[in-house]
Amino acid sequence: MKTRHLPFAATLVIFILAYGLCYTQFPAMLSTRVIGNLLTDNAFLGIAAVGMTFVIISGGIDLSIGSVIAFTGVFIAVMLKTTGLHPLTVFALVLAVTCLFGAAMGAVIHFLEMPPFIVTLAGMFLARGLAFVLSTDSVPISHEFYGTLQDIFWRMPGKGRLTLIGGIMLVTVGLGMLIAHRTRFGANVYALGGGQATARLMGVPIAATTVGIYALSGFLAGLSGIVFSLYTSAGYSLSAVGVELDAIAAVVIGGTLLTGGSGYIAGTLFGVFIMGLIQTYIIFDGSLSSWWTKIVIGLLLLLFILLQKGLTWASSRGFGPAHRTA
Amino acid sequence: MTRQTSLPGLRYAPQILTLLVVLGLSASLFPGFLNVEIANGRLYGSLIDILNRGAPVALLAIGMTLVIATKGIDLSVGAVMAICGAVAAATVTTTGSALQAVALALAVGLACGLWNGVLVAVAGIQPIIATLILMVAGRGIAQLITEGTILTFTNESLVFLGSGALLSMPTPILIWITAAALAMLLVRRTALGMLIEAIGINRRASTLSGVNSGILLVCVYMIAGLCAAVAGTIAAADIKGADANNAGLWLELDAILAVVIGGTSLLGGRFTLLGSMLGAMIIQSVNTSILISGFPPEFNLVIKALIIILILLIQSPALRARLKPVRRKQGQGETSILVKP
Amino acid sequence: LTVGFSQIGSESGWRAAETTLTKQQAEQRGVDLKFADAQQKQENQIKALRSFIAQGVDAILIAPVVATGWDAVLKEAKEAEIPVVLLDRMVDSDKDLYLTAVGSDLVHEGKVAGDWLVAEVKDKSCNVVELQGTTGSSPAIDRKNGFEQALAGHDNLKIIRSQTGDFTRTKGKEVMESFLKAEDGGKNICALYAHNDDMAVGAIQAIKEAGLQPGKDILVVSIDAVPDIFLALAAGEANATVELTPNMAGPAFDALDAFFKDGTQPAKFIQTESKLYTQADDPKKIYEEKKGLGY
Amino acid sequence: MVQTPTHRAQSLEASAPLLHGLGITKAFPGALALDNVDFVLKAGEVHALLGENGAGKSTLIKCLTGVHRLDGGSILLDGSAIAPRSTQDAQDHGIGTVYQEVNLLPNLTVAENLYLGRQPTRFGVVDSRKMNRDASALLAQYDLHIDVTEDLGSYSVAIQQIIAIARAVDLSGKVLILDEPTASLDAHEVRLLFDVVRRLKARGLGIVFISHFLDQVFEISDTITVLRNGQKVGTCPTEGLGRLELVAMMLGRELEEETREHGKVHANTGPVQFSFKGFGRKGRIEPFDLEIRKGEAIGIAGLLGSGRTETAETLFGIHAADSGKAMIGTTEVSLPTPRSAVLEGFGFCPEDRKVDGIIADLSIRENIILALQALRGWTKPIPRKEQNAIADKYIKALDIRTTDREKPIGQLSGGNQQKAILARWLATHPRFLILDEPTRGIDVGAHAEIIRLIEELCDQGMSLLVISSELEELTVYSHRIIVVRDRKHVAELTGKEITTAAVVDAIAGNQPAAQERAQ
Ligand SMILES: Nc1ncnc2c1ncn2[C@@H]1O[C@H](COP(=O)(O)OP(=O)(O)OP(=O)(O)O)[C@@H](O)[C@H]1O
Ligand SMILES: Nc1ncnc2c1ncn2[C@@H]1O[C@H](COP(=O)(O)OP(=O)(O)OP(=O)(O)O)[C@@H](O)[C@H]1O
Ligand SMILES: [Mg+2]
Ligand SMILES: [Mg+2]
Repeated sequence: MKTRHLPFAATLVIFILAYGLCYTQFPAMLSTRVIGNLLTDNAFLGIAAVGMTFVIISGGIDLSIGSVIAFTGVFIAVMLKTTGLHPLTVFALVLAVTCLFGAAMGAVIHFLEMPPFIVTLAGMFLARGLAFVLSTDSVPISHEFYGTLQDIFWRMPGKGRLTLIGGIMLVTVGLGMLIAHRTRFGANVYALGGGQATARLMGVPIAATTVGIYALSGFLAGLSGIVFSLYTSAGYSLSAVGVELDAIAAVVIGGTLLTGGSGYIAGTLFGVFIMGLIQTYIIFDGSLSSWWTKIVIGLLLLLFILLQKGLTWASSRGFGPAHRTA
Repeated sequence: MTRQTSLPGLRYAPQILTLLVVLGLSASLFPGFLNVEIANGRLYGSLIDILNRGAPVALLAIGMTLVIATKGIDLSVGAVMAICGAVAAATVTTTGSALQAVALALAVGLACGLWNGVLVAVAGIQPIIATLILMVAGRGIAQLITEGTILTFTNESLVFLGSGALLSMPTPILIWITAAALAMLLVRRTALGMLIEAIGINRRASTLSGVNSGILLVCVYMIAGLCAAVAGTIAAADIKGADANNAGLWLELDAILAVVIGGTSLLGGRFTLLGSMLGAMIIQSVNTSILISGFPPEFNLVIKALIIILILLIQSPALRARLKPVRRKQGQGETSILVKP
Repeated sequence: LTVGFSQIGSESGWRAAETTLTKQQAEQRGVDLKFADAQQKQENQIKALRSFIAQGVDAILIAPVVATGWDAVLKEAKEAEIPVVLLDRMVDSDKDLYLTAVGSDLVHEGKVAGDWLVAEVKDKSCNVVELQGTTGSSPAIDRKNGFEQALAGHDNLKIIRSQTGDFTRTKGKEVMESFLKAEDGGKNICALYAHNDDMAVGAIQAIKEAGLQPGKDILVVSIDAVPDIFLALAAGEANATVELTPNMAGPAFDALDAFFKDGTQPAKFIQTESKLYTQADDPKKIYEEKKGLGY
Repeated sequence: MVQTPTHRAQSLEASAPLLHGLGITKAFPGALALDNVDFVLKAGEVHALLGENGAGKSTLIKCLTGVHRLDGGSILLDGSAIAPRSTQDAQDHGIGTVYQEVNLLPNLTVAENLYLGRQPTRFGVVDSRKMNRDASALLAQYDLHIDVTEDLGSYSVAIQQIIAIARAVDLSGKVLILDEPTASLDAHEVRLLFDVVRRLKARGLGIVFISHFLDQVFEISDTITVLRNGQKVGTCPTEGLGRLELVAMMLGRELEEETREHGKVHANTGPVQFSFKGFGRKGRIEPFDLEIRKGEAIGIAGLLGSGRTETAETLFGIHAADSGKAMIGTTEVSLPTPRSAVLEGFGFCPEDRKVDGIIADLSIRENIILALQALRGWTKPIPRKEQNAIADKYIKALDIRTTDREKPIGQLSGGNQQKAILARWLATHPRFLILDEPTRGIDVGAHAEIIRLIEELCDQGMSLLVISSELEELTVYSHRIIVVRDRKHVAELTGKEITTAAVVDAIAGNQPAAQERAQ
């Protein structure tokens, strides 16, 4: 195994161990129901986190995704209510909008040399603000096409369901892996994260790549918003608050370095699963007060990150002479 | 990166200009905006409100500036505010001593900073994640102390910190200005400032030069914790109660914004506390102006976002370079090739 | 009996009291309560419901954070034959999908507050400022609507400023300060309507600091009836509050007990009383009663 | 324009230029880096670009390849004007470049580095198998057989340098530019590189070669252009040009010829000041014994990756020793961190100045006083006046070329950065100074100065440990040379034994040359 695979392997090992531990305490955790829930309930987070992985690998950050998810939901709901457009048309429209929104942020980041943290923070305010302007009330979606989509699922043995949105997440992760590891764009993303100045000297098209990365993240946030609206059949301007932080945590637990340049999309998937597992465990336990819930989530997060670091560190020592740490 | 040789006044020109524009805009929308008078033995007016309401963000921005200078970030300051407010309220209701309450709150703030600093400097966890942990758990801890309620208190001395006035100047204003002045003295009259900048730009090289970067990092996070503790105490004193759920909620973002608007780069290194204070005041002016403008609240965020974007555009060196082709020779575009890691 | 309870979060004292009371009620009845805090997020509530179903609880209580978006998961609960009881807020799903809803009518609360104000000022002209709840939240929308309904047709009452105070004391105080500045030092304001008591308490401080007398120079009416507002009522600094009882779980457990005993179908909406309290109601005593409830 | 010492310059203009820079001008804030420089590269020639540190060589390259925007002048390729706006642009024009300091991405695999932006694809998907095969084949031409699917960062600077060269060569259809490619290569690798360069030259490429090693310049180049202070001094054919004449062109003055005896005749017999017993760290360097006398200069020689840097890093507490003990005089000390070493009076100029040395955004002044300030502690700031005095003193003493001391150090040329780091340590007046490759990337003039400085420091009683790949230089100032091989200290040469040949033998492991240590 290569050193670069270590963080991912560590995440995988931790997930399996943690799941095993949960199982010994609550045998019901191993039902297909819980597995199906893990996929369905975290679908929107998983999709958004894939976009976040690209951004973070490139050395940036995107704080706007939670707001974009909310905006997407409200946009879809309002459009379906006020116009006679078919949901698919609206989906295409909203994806175009969020993709452009991301691209615009990328352009500002690159051409005006502004830090991504701040640009996407402004994007975060803007997207949620626009959602408010569209509608402060939560708008239900009652189009029958939504019912059709929601009824697509594969019933696993044991009553668990693999739903459409769970499937969309898995496909997104698959495509994300393909783009990250098997395209020139993907290589350029890693190059950017390895050092922008160097990447420039090596002839990487910095502008196009930066804009592309944030456009992709915007697109996936839009897709995540669509999935979220399928999940809740509504658009609500206050939904998905703080999803960006969950996504960042998932990406980091998945073994991607926030400094950029290294990470795996597949790791992010398991990072999302670990986040989902923490929540499921807390709910199964059911004895924690509101505040202990927060504290325990924080501590488990810390535990996973330390474990991840520890495992990576311990096994990298087994790999011959010290590697340069840049 | 502003050259140090340029005039200090010129250095803050973009920030001062922005502040004046925001204030001017509000004044034109609302004529009484600039009036300041004395009522009830204290200064009274929208400008005073800005200074007063801006206290928490200004205080947080002091610590945040130093943290950002080390190439870090502290997302937990909002939660630390809540914890320290809760500690102060709980102490004052049980012991009745404001002094004890404040002392304990500050100690807890330092402890929170220590925790963050150890995670960052010793455990080597990236700052954004290390402090995210306390951001999530901290509010829980605060609620644990208050048990989810708003812990109200009536102790006059403690309340004085939030809504009292000294020489007709509201106390929060005096506190944040004093804190900022002390911080500036601390970093610029000692070598702390330069060492912080050094580890922010190249921690490895600084360590190799004998700088005790680990301890320094921990200290910086502790300063951030201390500032958050002061802010938290003021916020609790202001409403005579510790609101664990909402005190300092999302204020970390405002503080970061203040630092960036003030001219400190998120990439670490050169920092300016004075700039951050101006940044905090700019943000508070925007907030106060929105409140006083009378727009429906659903537009608040859009307006704020647009103003922020505008401010950042005004301050973007790249844009300025692009707009002034004559001076492009001296543009900073290319320097990044050498300067960036 | 194992019951799952999905609470929105702990964003306010009122919410904490509701949690405390629910736990108390469960304990009294020997119910094993699985508590899940959603940290203000609908997605977490949906996750919690799904986990409850996977775990096979006997019944589910939920205080939904928002009205929309529950169809799918409620259907799942129905398929799994787990009765669901809604607490304190409604959902706009099909009524078949849940057993019953216990709560107050948010619009009605606003209306009670408005009616009181209308009666109080009689024919005098009165400029009202409004402190809204969190933008987009259903209490903010409904309480605003109800209040406006009560004011309709009374042209002497006018809402001149309305901003969000995010349901918090700090923001309530800050926004009130700006209202006072904007309206001639407050001389232009005759009454304040706050969507919850916390904002009212913050605003009262602002009014005092501006040198005015809350409760006299500016009338204060708000909603929730948390203990602290009774202190203000007692001090003559607030004028009226509309109670939203935090004991939603009592009626809910009653309904569940009846349902499990002999399949009695309860009414689809069990409305709690929206009682109006004023300075005349011995606020000191009520404060003492309410103090221990975990507000 | 400028006085050209040779008269044959004109005859060179005969054949049509391949790459022609006309009146290239580039200004940085506070410095005119290039002033109206003409540069002509012909097909099939190796054109050396020479000059002191900070003369503007790298800047000229960056101007020609689209990294910097020109402030004046124009560029012709094959007679038609081009205006490359990015490196990518230049690459598309067939100009491949190796920039000074390795500029590759440590987080990508070797193969990805080689083919970034031009990966072989099938149906839009990168064909990694083919890419890896191609990469292995490409590197085999340089006698480099490594796992191309490993991260580049896990290889040493030298290997990275070869990879960078391989990439640039593979990219260049018409022009190949090499900015100090040999700075971190040893003789064998230089040979391989020159073979490749000759092959490309035969194919009709134009090659620009920048180096401070004059021997290499004379060996490989056909034409030489010399820059000084951003101005072109002249262009002339290498043949017939005298070494002294060339140095004079570069420096603008004569460098007094110094004949030096090789090796110190007398081994240093001063009192032992530092002694390390069984000092080592698992996985980095085998335990070694080392005694250093007052005023002694110890040289460390070895091949790339042999463990020289590791020795230094262990001594300085960067990777603290896990065995053995360290004594200063007669007291035992522990060196767990660099700080503890600094407090004991150690100093360390690292090999990789970009990563380990400079604090790029801080001024030259701050960089120079940094270690001294750290030593004194943050509560005792050095007064600004004293800072200025210290900085000025060393800027003058080490001849750091800068317009003012407040300039960010990142804007200095590589060689001048090296001198500033040296100044940082001299300012602390260390008792024991470790220099890892102190002359890498330093021009001839400064090179001589640094050697003189090392000798001077010894005379003042400072103990030195110097790591250098330039054996010639090492033999000049070392009282003792320790040879490192495979992370082990294997041999030691003292006094008269020190000759370049002997060191080479010891490095290669030829027993008779020096008494192998019993291990
Ligand atoms: N980005 C920059 N900003 C400001 N000044 C710069 C910048 N890059 C280079 N300079 C200045 O331009 C001059 C030429 O530098 P350059 O790097 O071209 O020198 P060089 O000839 O390559 O030297 P060396 O042999 O040390 O590599 C120097 O004085 C340097 O300080
Ligand atoms: N051929 C190689 N293959 C793989 N890794 C290598 C190779 N050579 C060196 N390295 C790695 O590079 C790291 C740096 O070694 P380094 O080159 O600094 O050693 P050195 O003896 O100081 O030589 P130099 O100072 O000339 O570079 C070593 O830790 C080693 O792991
Ligand atoms: Mg150079
Ligand atoms: Mg080395």
